[in-house]
Amino acid sequence: MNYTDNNIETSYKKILESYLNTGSEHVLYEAQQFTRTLLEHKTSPEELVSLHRSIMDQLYPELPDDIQASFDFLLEAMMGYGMAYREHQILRDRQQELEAEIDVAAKMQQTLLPREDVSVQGLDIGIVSVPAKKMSGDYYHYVKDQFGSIGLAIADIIGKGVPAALCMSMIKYAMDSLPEQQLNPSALLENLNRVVEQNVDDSMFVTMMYGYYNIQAHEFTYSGAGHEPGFFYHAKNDSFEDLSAKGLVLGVSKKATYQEYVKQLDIGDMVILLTDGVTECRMGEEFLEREEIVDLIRKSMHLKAQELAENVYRELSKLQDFTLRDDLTLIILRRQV
Amino acid sequence: MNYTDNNIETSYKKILESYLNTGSEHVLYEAQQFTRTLLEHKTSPEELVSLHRSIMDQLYPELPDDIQASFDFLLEAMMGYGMAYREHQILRDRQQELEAEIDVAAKMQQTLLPREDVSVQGLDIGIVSVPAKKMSGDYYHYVKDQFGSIGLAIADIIGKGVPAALCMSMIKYAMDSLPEQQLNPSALLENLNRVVEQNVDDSMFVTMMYGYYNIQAHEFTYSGAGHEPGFFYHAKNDSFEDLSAKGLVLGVSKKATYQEYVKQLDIGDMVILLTDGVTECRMGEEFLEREEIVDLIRKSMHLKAQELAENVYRELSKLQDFTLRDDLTLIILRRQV
Amino acid sequence: METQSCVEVKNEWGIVAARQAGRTLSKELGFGNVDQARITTAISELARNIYLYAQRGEIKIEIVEDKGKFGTKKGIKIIASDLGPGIPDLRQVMVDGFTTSSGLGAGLPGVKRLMDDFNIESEVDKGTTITATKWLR
Amino acid sequence: METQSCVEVKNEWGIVAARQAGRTLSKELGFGNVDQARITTAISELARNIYLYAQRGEIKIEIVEDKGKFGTKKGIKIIASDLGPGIPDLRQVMVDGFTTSSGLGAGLPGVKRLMDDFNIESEVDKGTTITATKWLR
Ligand SMILES: [Mn+2]
Ligand SMILES: [Mn+2]
Ligand SMILES: [Mn+2]
Ligand SMILES: [Mn+2]
Repeated sequence: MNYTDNNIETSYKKILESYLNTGSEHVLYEAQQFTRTLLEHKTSPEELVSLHRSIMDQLYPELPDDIQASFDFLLEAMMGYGMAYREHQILRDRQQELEAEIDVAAKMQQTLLPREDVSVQGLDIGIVSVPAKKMSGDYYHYVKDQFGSIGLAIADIIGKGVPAALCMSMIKYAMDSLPEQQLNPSALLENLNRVVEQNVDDSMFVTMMYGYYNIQAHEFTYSGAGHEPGFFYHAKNDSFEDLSAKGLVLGVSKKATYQEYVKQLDIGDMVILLTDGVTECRMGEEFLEREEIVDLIRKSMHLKAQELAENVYRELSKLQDFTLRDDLTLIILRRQV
Repeated sequence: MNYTDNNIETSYKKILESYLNTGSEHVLYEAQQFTRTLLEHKTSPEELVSLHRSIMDQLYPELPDDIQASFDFLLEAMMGYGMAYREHQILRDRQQELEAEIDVAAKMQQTLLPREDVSVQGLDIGIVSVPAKKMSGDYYHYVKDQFGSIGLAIADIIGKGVPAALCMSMIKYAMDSLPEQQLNPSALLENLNRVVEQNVDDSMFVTMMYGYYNIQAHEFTYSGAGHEPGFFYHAKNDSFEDLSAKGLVLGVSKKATYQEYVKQLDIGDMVILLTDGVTECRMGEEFLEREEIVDLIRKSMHLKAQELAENVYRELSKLQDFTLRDDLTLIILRRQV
Repeated sequence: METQSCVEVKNEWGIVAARQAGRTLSKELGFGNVDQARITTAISELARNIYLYAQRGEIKIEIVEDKGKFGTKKGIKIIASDLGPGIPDLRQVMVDGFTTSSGLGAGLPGVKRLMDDFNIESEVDKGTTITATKWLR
Repeated sequence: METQSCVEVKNEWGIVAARQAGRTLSKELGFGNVDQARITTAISELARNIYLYAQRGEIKIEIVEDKGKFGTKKGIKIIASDLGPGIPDLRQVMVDGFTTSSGLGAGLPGVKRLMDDFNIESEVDKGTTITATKWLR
């Protein structure tokens, strides 16, 4: 079924006539397929009305004047839809362009995240980070030091999409240019706080948790700047507790200071860092409870950290009808030996 | 004229009936106003057809079966437009959201440009920089040194919109973190070239011209990295010449080096730097010639540099039907005394 | 009145049969002509997806009741299922926009908009089941 | 046949009179019913803009000819002018999109799309003149 401009009229006449004769569902199906063609030809809805009117004129030369006039009237009333339809086409072109642009920008943004998989002796690590839209306002970063231990950052820019992405790129360049104390959580946050305070719009804030995992002592030292608490899993008594840290959000006050906390990990213990996109997962009107997140974690806890993280993400995504309301980042560290 | 859901049918009946009685233009005007209301109520075009059919049923209880069936058919054919119409609403909401986001990002981007107006003793300076879309891939920057002389950068990121803006923010942080040789054009470009080469996607390039205006010697020293040539105006013989500099685009080769050029300015002489958004201004199928730019400059040359720059921009914008194809930046330096 | 029907879809005739079943049932239940056309279009799109992407499958259409606080509401429920290749990335197909650009502008988000409730389950290499309901107002 | 008409717009009657003049002229010139409706809608929008933003102004409608390589083409030209406040940022009003979101979806970009040629001149505090032409095919 392929229509050209010339035979659109003929085809419409044939289909309409056949419908008037048979009233069959098959013809109505054909009519909808025909509309696909009209849409491909960018035919406006008022043109469809006009087409209908002229075919009715041909089929019923005796059509009463009033009926004809009623079609004229319908055509006039349809004009507004025609304008909306043409606006739609323009909007779609522009949107396609915008989306293509944001695709490129999102790809650039991906290069700001760590490139290689983390592999640290004796640690099982899993990371999932998914933007709600194409560009993310969540950020994570890790760096291994000369002893094989790692420093780990997780951050959430308040705001989403393009502005958050611009802000995230600033955080990344700022972290890169910080001197060597990168692995000291409280000093790092204090430094970063000054940078954000100076450079970022007052309406924009960043929450962050930064931790250092000492591979010899199996100690996790961390500080937080208003960031969503994570979880700590005790393998011995099979229990979860919140992993929280007091501290002001980055960018609010020049002189904020940050406290350090320490957790000792036994074999099988886990540190779970996350952004509020995980905990504020919403289903309809209700938020998920933190306990429900724990349940999701328990369900896949027998798996490797990466699979565990991915399973939790998949479940959360499904619960939300595949539409994330917020960027979501989940990092799992498990002591293996 | 205000319609509620309940009286839409009554109103349509009244208007249609009045049209069938009088055939007057005034009623058709009313019909279009009525459509506005339907659109505000998000009434779909197939609903309009259904409304029309049911009113015709009421007005003509004796309507032949075939005519009625023809309306059913039209309704079915209109379904595709209904779906496009609903898609349009969703698209518009999403676009509105995207545009709002980009507005915020564009505001953030503006903070990357110099905040104060330049004011340099003995120099008349004018700057216009307008993005083609909301976010710009053009960049300019100036800094005054301890002698009151200024360093001046103009750059064009190949690419537009969001990705170019992300790249531009990197250029800005990179320039900020360069050490003190900021005022030496060739060294500055060589440094910047390394940063771009390392950090930016291979598909992205940056052209730049960097110049240093020595306020004592009235010498303009500059280097260029594949950037669109500017103009130099000799007041003495009232002539324009190209201001060009050989040099590889930033980000292509690690080892690019840049040559320095020097221009001596007499009173009334001008240095004009620009991006290709100025010279590649397109009218329909034709590009503007560089001589035509010169003509535009001549037309407003009697004015202060800022007004001169603004006038040239206004003319170019009008020539292009107020739709810029590319970001446009124009910087004018004129020696006053 | 039949309260249920099941149509096998493996060619365009199956699509038409499913449409017919949906139109008849929705008319009987008392839906207006616009809603009839919407339900039929939704069925048409789902059946067409089966035909195009899974080659064969079935469309079940049934009348359903929901006893709520404010009385019982009736509706029509479409269940489209196939054992085809499944959809690897549900999130992507459910994103509104120009996946549907040319053509009827339908696709799954379009179907979702035509109906009141919509649910999709899909597993790669196992198949897809889509359930969509429209309530009588 | 009249080849020109000029209507003063200062109330809704003026809008209707301008529409009527445009419809008559475009019908006489041989435009089809869809194009007649488009020309009329464009006139309606321009007249409405005058009425809403400049209080008063005029709409001139004339038949024009263009002698090109491939023979002479005829068209209808609308000139809408007012001495109102003018438009400070032409670039902004000509941007497509949701300036036109609710309502008829017209605005100036909508008018531009209804016609073949479109030109706008505006000066703040001096007024606005919009010229738009549609050619007979
Ligand atoms: Mn965020
Ligand atoms: Mn968040
Ligand atoms: Mn550019
Ligand atoms: Mn450019």
